[in-house]
Amino acid sequence: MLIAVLLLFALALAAPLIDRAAGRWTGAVLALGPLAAFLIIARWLPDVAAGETITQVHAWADALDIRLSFYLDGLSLMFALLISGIGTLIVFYAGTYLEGDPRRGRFYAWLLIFMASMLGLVLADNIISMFIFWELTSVSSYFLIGYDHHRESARKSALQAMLVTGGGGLALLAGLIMLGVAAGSMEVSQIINEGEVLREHAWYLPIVILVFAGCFTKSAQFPFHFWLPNAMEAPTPVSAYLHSSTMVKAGVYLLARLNPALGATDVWLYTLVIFGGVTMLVGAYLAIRQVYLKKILAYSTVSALGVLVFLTGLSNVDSPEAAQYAGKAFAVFLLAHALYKATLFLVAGTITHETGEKDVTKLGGLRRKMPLTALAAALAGASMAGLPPFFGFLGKELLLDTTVKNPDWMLPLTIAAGVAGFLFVIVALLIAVKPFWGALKETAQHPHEAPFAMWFGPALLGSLSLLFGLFLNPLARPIIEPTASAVMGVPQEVKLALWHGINLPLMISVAAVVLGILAFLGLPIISRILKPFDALNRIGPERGYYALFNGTLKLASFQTRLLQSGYLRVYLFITITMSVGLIGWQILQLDVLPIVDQFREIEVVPFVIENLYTLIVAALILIGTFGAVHSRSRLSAIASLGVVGYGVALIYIIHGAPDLAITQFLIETLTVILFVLVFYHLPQFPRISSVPARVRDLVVSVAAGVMMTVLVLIATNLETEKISDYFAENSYELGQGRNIVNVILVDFRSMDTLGEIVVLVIAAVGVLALLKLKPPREQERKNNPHEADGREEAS
Amino acid sequence: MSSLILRTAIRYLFPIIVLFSIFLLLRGHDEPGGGFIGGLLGATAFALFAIGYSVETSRRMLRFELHQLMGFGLLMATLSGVVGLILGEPFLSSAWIEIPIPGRPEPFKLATYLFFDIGVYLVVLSITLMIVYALAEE
Amino acid sequence: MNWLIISPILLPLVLACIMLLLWRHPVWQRWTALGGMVALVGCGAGLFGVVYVHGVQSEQLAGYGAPFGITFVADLFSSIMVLASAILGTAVTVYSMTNIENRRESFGYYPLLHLLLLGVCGAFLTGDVFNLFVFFEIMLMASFVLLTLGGERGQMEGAIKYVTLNLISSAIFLAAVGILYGMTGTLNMADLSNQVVWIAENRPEELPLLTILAMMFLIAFGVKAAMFPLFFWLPASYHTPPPAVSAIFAALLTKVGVYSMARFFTLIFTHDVGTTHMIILVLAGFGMICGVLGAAAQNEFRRILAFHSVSQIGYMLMGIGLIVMLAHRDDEIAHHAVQMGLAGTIIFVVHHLFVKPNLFLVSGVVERIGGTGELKKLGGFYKTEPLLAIMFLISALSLAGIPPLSGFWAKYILVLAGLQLEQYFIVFIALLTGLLTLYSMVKIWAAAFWTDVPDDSPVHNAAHMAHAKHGIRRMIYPIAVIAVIIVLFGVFAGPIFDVAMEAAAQMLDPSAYIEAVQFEEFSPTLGRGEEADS
Amino acid sequence: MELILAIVIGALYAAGLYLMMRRNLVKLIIGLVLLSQAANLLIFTAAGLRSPNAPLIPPGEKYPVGDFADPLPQALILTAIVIGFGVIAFTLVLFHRAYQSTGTDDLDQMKATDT
Repeated sequence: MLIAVLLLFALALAAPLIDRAAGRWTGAVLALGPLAAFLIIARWLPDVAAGETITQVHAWADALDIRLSFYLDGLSLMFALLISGIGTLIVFYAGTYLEGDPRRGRFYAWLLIFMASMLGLVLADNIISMFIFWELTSVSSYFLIGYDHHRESARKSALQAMLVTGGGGLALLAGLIMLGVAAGSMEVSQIINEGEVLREHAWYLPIVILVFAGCFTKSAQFPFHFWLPNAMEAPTPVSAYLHSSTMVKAGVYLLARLNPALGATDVWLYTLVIFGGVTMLVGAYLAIRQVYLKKILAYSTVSALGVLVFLTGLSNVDSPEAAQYAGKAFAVFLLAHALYKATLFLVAGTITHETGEKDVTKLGGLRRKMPLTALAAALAGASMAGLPPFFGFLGKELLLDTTVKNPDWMLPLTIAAGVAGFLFVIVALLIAVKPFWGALKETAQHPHEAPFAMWFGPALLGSLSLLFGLFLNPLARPIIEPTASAVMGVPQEVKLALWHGINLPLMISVAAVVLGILAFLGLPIISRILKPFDALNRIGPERGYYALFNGTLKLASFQTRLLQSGYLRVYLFITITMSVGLIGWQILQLDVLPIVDQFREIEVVPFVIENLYTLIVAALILIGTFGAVHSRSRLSAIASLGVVGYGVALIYIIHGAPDLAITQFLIETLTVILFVLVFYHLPQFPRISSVPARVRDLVVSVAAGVMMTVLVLIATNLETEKISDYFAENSYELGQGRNIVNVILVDFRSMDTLGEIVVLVIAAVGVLALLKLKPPREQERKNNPHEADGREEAS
Repeated sequence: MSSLILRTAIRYLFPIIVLFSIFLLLRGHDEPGGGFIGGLLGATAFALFAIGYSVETSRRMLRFELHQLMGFGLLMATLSGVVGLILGEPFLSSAWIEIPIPGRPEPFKLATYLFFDIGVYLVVLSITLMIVYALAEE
Repeated sequence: MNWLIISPILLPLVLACIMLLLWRHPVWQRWTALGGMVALVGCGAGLFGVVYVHGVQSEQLAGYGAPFGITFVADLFSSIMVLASAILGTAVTVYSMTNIENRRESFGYYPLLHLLLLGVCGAFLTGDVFNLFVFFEIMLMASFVLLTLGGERGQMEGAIKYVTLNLISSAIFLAAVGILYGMTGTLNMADLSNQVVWIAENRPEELPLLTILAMMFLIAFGVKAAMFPLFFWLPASYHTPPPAVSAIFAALLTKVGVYSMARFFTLIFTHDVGTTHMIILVLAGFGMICGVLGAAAQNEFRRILAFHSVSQIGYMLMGIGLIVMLAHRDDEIAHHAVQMGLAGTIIFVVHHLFVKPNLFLVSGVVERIGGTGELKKLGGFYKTEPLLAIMFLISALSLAGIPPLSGFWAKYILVLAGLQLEQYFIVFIALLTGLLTLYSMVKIWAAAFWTDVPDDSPVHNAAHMAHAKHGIRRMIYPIAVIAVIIVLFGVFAGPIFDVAMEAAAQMLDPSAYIEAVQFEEFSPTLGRGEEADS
Repeated sequence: MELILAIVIGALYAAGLYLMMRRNLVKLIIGLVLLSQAANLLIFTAAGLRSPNAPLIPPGEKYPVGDFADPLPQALILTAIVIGFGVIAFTLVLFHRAYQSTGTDDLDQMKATDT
């Protein structure tokens, strides 16, 4: 299975080159890739139909429990076949659809990356590799949706899809990790047997919520459904692919996949039934409120996803019969929907491609111009509307069977399913009948029958809708049965039949079809009645998305203006406050009384006499410091600085550090000279800080000063053995010198000195560069002050 | 501005300061002093020339380009450490040759740390002058 | 061994000297610099290989034993950092040949680049606290000069903030070293580690003093690492120098801070993880969210990238902060998860060391062709420079943590460790930050790559394009090489994780580090013993 | 004795930090210089003031005689002073150039590179 996935990835990388080489045959050539993948997967169909599962493991990051392992059972087989099968037709179709577009090569690259990721997603056994593919589908769909990236709406929709599904994806990541940790394995094939453990685990609820967050966003469940219709900015082949069998079904896939492990609890059941049910109805309602072909299909997709989630939930009901029906219905509806939805999207694409018109109300009578397309549409439409003997009929029957057989909540659920069925009929008529029947309407382009590549796919898929319905047991059962088994977690025996006798579901079906046709005929009137309710959209979830989006941006710029204000003094204030806070907090944890006590014993007069020199020098330094702070003239501030520096040098002399003292004297002198040289022509200090600012800064700096004083006292108060005796003892013998400080500098710790002169070298290079290397503009202005003035521009 | 007296004084002071700076450099290992202090003092001598005459004169007095002097000094300090490496000791290990001086009981030790300190001296001398010259020309 | 462990500092130092001697020949400096960087990669690889095979290595500079002489220690983390820095340095050197104009080249750009590497590698390898200070200063000074080289007004303004805040941090660092010496009487890191254990056993009443020291080092390294709320210098300055310089800064400067923090808070300050590491964890969380929001508020290519770093530093610190759980749990799972968290930090540091600079390098190409970094005035690069677009995408998506690129693994490991340690809040923030990161990367993509070329763009000017395209290959190739590294990082995530786990194990159990250091027995006699003998 | 120096160090830190938080470039750098003086003095004091005698070995001896000051902090401070000098020299010139290119010494006017 790895080969199938890697093949598609490799093909994606080669696609731009193949596009250049193969010209108009690109679609056909590239379609061989997914076709090969289809065949590779289909090879296992007999085994899976016989109830086996296949596992393959390839090493990746085993220490992290991440493997490229694959797991093939009914569910993954079904999805893999749809992905590669429909993928083949889409690739073929797109070659013609995008004929002459210079971006086609890149388009194929993204499409094939998407296809490979999708295939990897459904085949993966390891949940983290599954997540990796999951994220790749989000990313590659961003580029597919944003194909027409010169349009702002396309960019916006792509971003929206990515943020919504990406956000859910991150929740899912946390959920999957917790799932893996809780189940003790990262492999789906193990996890599905750990249902007992998981349901008892303390993390069960968080896991379920996080998985829901991931799946509902990906599968466009209400209230996250809004990104899906917006994603119709994509070229039609992409829409057909993403929304019939792939991207949006990923969430459904994962829910079904984890159904045996996480299901059978109230929270699982009710959440899925409620969200699925609401989505089913909201989607279908919104679908009939649209006029653009692809928007109608998009909302009907939302609705269909709702149905699938609804059925996943119902497969956990107490009534075993209803649960079994739900599993079967899930499998059948999944397949039926994929077939008819892909067809209808492609038909919609063909219509728009040929006529240049997207608005369904402005289309009509195309059946004569495009008979094959019309036929494909009719087949798929019939399946969608649920007419016998089409496969879609079975899907709808089983859905109704499930709700009818389930004793709890029978009435509301059945009504919901029935209403959804009724709305589906309208949608099917809108897409499959409205553009083709009635009088031919004038359109921007003169329509012709589509080229072979563009009618072949829809026609094939449409026919399959019929064939599967006609040959239920030989054709559909081998795949439906294992799929239902995988969803239920236990092997199922599935018998499929169109005719169940005259029962409630059938009657509801018939009613839905009849009412649907009537409503379709009266649609203009109904639309007028429903129009006022469109205002509700304004308070819909999409508004929430934008509110959140813009709110985040506002918050971002607010906090950034607050923190990164541009005022250095604020930065310093925060930094110093932070330091005083953290260090001071720890000091306050200490018992500093012993230190204070020690100083209480000091007698003033002997102390002063003993430390007279130090005291005098200290006073000198303090005066200098005060002068530096308080002085209003630059020169006296610099002089005060000199006083401080010389004072420090005196301290070094008093305390036995002649080398330090000499160095300090020299450096201080040099520093003062540099100060005078550099700041000679600056203005006087104005007092520009406000009084509160000064008081605030003073408080913080004094606190910092006190803190440092305490720290020094603490450090000097400790009795510690120091390493320095070593230097004294070995200075002459090992270091050959009698000045121990110098021996440390050039021998014991010569690396420090080497580093020190490197700093000096860099500083000198820096000074030179600063003074000699000025931006060309400034240099020019300096050379000819008059000419350059006018040319100065803001950089 | 630069009077004749100043210039004359500088002419006489210059060799004295330079010699004294080298003296400080060499005795640094045993008494207060060393490459850094010596280098600063050496730079003062040349800086005086820049004040009394001009930066150009001072540069000419130096004969070497400052970058090269700086690079050479740093290289010298570094290579004095490499000697240890070549002898199979760790980087910066000191090594020396003893040169017997007739008439003195102790031989003169030509040690790597001397070259290290000379390197420091050259670097300090050149970077100080580089900064001073650049500012003076500004 | 003598040569190998010292080579990452010796090589740049000697080459910098040679380049100073070649001051008037910038073109020769170029090739010297490139040769030096390539050789440095070789040294780094050799060092990594030796450490990987034979374990932690050390060297006592000047031949004096620890704790008296200066120790150089290479463990897995430090040798990985040296190797990664050297690879990036090589890429940036090639890129600089086109990106750095002649006027900058002739004022010592290449020697400065090497001296920056010298400071960085020295900081990775030294095992002495004061020596670390010295290497920090070398790195800082080199970065000051590289930041201001060229003298543009923006550079000056950014540099004032950068210099001032970093000097504050240096002053705190120096004070911390002074107090550390006063309290413990030693400067050697391995010796300090022993001392902390000794104090905990014999004089537990002095442990709070160590916590105070830990806070001082936390602040000092926090500023260098651009930890929340000490990061202001970074967004103010990173976008002002030429992109090559931005790139090398983004790669190395903050990493040294993070590295030092990781080193100190695993080797030395482990006496009260409940306090110290909790603070790190909280600040990491704030950093993540503030940084990414800051990036979302920016509208210029490099400003977005710069602000982003703050949030990624948060991720790196998260792995260190997770050690806090050792104060509450002592089971095997917790120990394994803590190790994994630290491995996550290591992987994140290395990942970021390639990805962020690569984005800066892309921004340089975009600015060169588009004439500006402002997103509003850019466009059309997807169409005109598809290869550049792909390389941007690889880096940007990796930064946003999209699998299977490097960033995903770093994030995944941290999230996994965080969940196992039941630190849900920080995990939530980490994931949310990932989404916002994705947003701001996509924002750059949509504006600079997807939109049409604006009408007033200099792209329409043939003369400008001829100039911009001249030598642009030397800018593209390094980007491509790093992009390949990022992809390979994802492909070989397994082995990389194994190495990172081993590196984390070395850090969490410092005995290997301490054993590698060659201590010297010494009991002070000051010649009195000899006198007594005679 | 340590008490006196500890107070001096505290005062230097306080003054340095206060000056840095002003709006004026020159004050900023004066503050920086005070800060580095304070840090040097802090190392000197925190290491302990053992003796007023310099750590020198008298000629003819192999070890220092009697009490002597701790040589290691002196070596560290020497390195720190020199590094500090390099940094201050560079910073001075940087501020000078910043003044030239912005035309003001008011730090509040230099916020173009932030948000």
